Amino acid sequence: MLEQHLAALPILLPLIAAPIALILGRSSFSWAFATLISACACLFAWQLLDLALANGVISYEVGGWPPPWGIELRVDAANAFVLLAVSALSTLVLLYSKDSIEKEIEASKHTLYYTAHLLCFAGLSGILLTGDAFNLFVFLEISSLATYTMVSLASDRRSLIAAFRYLVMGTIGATFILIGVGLLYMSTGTLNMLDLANRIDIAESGRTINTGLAFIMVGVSIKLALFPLHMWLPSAYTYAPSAVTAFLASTATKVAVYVMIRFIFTVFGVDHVFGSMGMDLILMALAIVAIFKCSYKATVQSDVKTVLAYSSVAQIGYMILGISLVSATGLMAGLIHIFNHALMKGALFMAVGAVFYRVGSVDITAFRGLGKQMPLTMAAFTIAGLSIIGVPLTVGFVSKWYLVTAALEQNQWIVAALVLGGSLLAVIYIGRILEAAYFQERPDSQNTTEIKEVPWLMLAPMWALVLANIYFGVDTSLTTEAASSAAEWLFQNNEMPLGNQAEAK
Amino acid sequence: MNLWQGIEPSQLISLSILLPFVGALLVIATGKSPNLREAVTLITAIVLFTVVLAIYDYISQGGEIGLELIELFPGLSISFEVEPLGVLFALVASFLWIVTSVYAIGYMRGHNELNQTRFFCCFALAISSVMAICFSGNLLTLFIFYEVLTLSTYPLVTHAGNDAAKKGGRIYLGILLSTSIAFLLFAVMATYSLTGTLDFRAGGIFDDSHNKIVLSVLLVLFCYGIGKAAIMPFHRWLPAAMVAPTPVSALLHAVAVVKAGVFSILKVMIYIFGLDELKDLATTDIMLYIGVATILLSSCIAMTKDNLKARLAYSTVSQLSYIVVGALLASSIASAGAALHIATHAVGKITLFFCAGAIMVASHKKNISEMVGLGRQMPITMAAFAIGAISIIGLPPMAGTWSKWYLTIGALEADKLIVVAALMISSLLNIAYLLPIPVKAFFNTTTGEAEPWSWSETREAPLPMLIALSVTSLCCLVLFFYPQPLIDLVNMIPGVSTQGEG
Amino acid sequence: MSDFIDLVLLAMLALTGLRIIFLKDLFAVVMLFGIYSFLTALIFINLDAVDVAFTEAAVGAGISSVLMLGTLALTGREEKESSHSSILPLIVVFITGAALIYGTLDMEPFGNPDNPIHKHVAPRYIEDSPKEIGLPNMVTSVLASYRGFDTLGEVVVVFAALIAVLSLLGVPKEGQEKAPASGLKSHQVLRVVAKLIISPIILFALYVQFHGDFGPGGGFQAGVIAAAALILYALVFGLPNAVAVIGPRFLKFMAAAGVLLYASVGFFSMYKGGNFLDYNKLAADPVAGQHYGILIIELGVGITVFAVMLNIYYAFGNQVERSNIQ
Amino acid sequence: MNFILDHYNYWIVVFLMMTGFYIVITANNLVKKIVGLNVFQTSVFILYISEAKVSGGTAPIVTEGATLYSNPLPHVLILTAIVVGVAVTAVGLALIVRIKRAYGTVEENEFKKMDDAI
Repeated sequence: MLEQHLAALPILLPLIAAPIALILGRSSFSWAFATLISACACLFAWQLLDLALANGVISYEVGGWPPPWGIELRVDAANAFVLLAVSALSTLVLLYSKDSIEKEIEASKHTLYYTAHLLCFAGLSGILLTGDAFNLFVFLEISSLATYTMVSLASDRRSLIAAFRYLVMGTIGATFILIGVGLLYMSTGTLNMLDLANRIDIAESGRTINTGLAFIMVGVSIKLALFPLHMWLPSAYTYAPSAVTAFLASTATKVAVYVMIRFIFTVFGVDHVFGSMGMDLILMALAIVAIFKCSYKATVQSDVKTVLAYSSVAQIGYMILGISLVSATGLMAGLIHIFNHALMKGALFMAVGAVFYRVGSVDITAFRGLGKQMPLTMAAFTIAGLSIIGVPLTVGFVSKWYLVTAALEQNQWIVAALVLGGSLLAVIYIGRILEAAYFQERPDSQNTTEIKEVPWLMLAPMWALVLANIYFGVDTSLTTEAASSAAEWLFQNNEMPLGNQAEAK
Repeated sequence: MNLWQGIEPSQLISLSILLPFVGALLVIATGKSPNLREAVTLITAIVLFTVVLAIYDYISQGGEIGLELIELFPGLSISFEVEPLGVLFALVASFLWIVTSVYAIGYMRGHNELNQTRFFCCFALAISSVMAICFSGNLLTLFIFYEVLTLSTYPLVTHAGNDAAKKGGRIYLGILLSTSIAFLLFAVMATYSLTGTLDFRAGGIFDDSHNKIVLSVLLVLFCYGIGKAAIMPFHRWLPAAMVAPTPVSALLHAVAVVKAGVFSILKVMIYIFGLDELKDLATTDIMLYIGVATILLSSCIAMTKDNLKARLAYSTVSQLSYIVVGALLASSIASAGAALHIATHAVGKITLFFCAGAIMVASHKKNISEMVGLGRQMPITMAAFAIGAISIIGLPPMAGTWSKWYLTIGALEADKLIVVAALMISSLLNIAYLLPIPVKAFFNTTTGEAEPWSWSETREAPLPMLIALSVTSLCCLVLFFYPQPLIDLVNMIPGVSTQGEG
Repeated sequence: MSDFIDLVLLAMLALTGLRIIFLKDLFAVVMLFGIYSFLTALIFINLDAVDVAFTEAAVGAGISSVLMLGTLALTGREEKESSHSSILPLIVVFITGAALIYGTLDMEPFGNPDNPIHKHVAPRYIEDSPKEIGLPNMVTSVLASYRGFDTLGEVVVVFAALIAVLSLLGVPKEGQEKAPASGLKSHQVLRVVAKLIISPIILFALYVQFHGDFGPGGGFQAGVIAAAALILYALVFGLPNAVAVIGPRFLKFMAAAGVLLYASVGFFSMYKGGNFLDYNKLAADPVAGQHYGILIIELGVGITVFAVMLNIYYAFGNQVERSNIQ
Repeated sequence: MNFILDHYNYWIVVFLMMTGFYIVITANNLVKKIVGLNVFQTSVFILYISEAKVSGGTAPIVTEGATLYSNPLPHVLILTAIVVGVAVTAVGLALIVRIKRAYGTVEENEFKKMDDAI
């Protein structure tokens, strides 16, 4: 029975758990429940990935209606891979939240926080697994609404503005996607992504379809914070509660990147988007500007969360760059970076949240002398920071390796050089923080004895991610296998049959 | 070495890397009791040396050792392979680690340094990565441990924790990390995408089918990417790193770290480009002359420095370029000279640094101008200094003679008279900035000017330090009279020979 | 004729939209938006989309406007003069619009039955759904069965909105003392009319709920209408009185229960060996199974939507009352 | 001429959309921004419903004698989208209420000055 419904469970579990968590009411109950559910979903995601790697595609017809009439969940290596990262991060962040949230959110809202987290997780899983363009929009809105809620839960009033901006931008993005889907539907008569891919007829209604493509790309770009549409991200990440930032930074934008990959490769076809529309050049230019502009901005911020937020925008640039290289290796580099960046940023934001937990501020001055007072937290920050820089034996190096390989493969020597040049800026912005932590003395005014290590429930998930950073930096077989077979699937998906369409007719 | 006979040869490699690593962990574990901690350090160092000797034994009998660890990327693993050049470097590094450990114990105690556990731990980690660099079987492995070495020595450079140390550390990490990421990694990956392999192969992995211009660019990238070789203008980190405690400067910034740099360059030239291919590249000569310029310029800078460690640092920059030049001459004799210079310069320079540290501990003097007449009070130290200086200059009967000899022959053979001239001038400059120090210390007691300090309180440095510096200065002598094992080892490197091409 | 009506309505919409841009009085802006929604609903009717028209009228012109007015009561009704230039936005809008117009150039003629949109997926809904599902209202069939997963998502979106509003605004406390200013005590006529009208509205909601299978309507519209009845009650008799009838805590449970009711149908069909939300498996006869399934999930939708809409209104109303007291 | 007759509907809808979009990006008052968002979305709904129209058809409810029905699928999608729209509106308005309480204003340029904007 579980086997049969495996594709639906990662969506359904958190979806159903959300109202139950609300009913449970007590903060600790709903925390334990949410964590348990998320862990189960993670387990299922793992099995799904296994299954997808072994069998290729798993199609699940919701309501028993065959696609394109019903809604199809479609699992392949690509989305199972991202789903695994999302569900693992969700579980770890939930573990971490218990103490972190107690400090940052008032007690009466804890249950609402966990409910919102579950909703967000359900939405993200839905976006990943669905094979239906409109269904994707619905899940996008579920996750977005939950995200706005979580961002606004912080006690800092600026979080309200950040959430409102995010809401306006996010809704514009979603509406753009809605327009794009409408145009596609209009010229094909279907909403199923695979069916869309088969029925898109450029010769017949090219202008409508290209406009649809443009609107979807712009809408998704807002959601994934592609430069210059990233303006909502730094403030949202800075003012949201730490646990929320850790979750969003490592999952939400990644899922949006996946959506972009999905539309480019599955729906429109890489030949059309990159070949005849030339979008690879646009994406590449934007990605490179994002890498440098935002890395630079990260080096001049004083709030560490803002530093990391800008770094996120830059890192998204790397993912998009991978996609824009139009090769299986490039796509694979992008996918691997989705997974790896989740590990790094999750750990980094958790460490920053731990600092906030003890010190009450995340300004760079608050990090002074923490190397002594919070050695474990800062060690975690250091390792994850090195990973962002791309030091060997961390996941960051693996990502960078594949990205540069892909660029060289395409004879894009300058791009390869720029990728490596971008990591130099990472040296600066991570280095500044580390220097403050290890080589500057704590100002005397603050009572230094009070600052000690955070509770183990915050340290454990943080270190789990740090160890994952090292583990997947050394043993790359899982990530490489998943990402490369995912990339291959995406590149040759057109030959795949559409669900069980044949029997249905 | 009977000690390790029962062990599978390939395990010797992992043993040589793991030993210092385990040592580092043990140092942390025994951090509470200094005696135990230092005993652990010493024992680890000695055991490591025996392991390296066993490897040497095995290799000199013509055995081959290889070890494949983990497949990092499909078709690319972290792999190790023993070859003569690596053994040479490993021998030098592991032997000098023993000596330095003895020295460091005296120094750290005599100087009452803080955070000694962190010091010894990072030290052992650095040695671990040096061993891995020595035995690396491909460029990827080399690159990875090159970075690990940079990171593990960073806490050592900033050990003092004051502003100067932080500034020095920032320059150190900044230059080494940026050059390695921006140039070296790029060069490594470009090599991979061009040839599909990163293995070190006798005769190189590039051949005539590759675009010469691309290879020329790669050569420049490699030379500057390996920032540890301190070719101008990326040499600033080396003087900056002198803020570290003297044992660190001695072992790491005179031996392990900088030698890891030039070792990597030699390795790239011999096993990636291949000496034959190297001759045809347009940029070989350019880099060669930059190396020559580095030799001369940094010697000149050294003369202006009054701080003893700074002077030694610039001397190191200059001596490193000897090796780079040797490699870039692309002749088998010059390469042999370069390889030998790794060993001979190591013993010479470490002696000088030991002396500098001994002087600092004993008299708290850092500047050369204040060392006049010191020879009376610290005769052993200053005698050792003289021996080391002569070795660096390259005069018999000291070890440095051999390497300079082969380098010069190599330059002559390659018809690079400018290089020959530069080597000569540089030797003169060496004399000018090194010899006055012991000379003044011993003979120039009556300057007439009243000295604001008195030597009456100054005694020789603590015994461990004296032992250490005596041992290394002795080595300078011994290696002059018995260079044969090293020369044999060097001759085993494919394409490299002290006999010349014929 | 229908085309002409369409054109007129669209022109009126355009005028309304333009007026909104330039008006500074926010109260008028919100009113115009209500009109905009109503006109849209009319267009929907004219375009044969009765279900959508129903919903648009209830939501756009109803709930949305009420919430906006509630917000205005708290934030003031004048928009201040803005300083930033409007050239860049104009360019952005112009480019976007131009892209869309470009996209329309390849579109099939408006209303042509041979358009691809009517050819691929839709025919099955139109031809087979009466047999497969057994309901005359195809919109309900598609909504509740073929695309039942979307609708579950929709209910969850509503639920997520409740979570957001609760976490932002909180809800009025139950059993608190009646504030003297609340309600419209002086308007006796209104009170009498309201008393008369509220129960028919609830009856109508129930009708819409259960008649959705045959005519326009369904759980969503019913939920909104029922919520409107109680909102009217709260407006006339005061928020505390309404809270006393149905408390926010109970509504919270109701909202969650609605989602769970919906999902439980899906799980039951999984238990019966089908896929999630496969109503065919609910009963021996597939068509009967479809009937049961749709009935229950529509109920779930209705419950959640009612509870969420009313609770959101409570949250806003509570804010307004608090600021009035201050 | 025929081309215009066939497409004018879409063009007016595009105009409406852009009106809403313009309000969203230019409005200084947050409430007006939300109104703009709603106008924008509502216009998109009209686009969908226009797609579904079949000339001479009837509403997609089985009736005696009717053979042509308009396409029910866009109707379903828009039903969902309307609900999503009102959910977003409610959240946005709730945020505005809180912003008013925290800052005392809902004019974008005013609270921008109060905090250092990033």
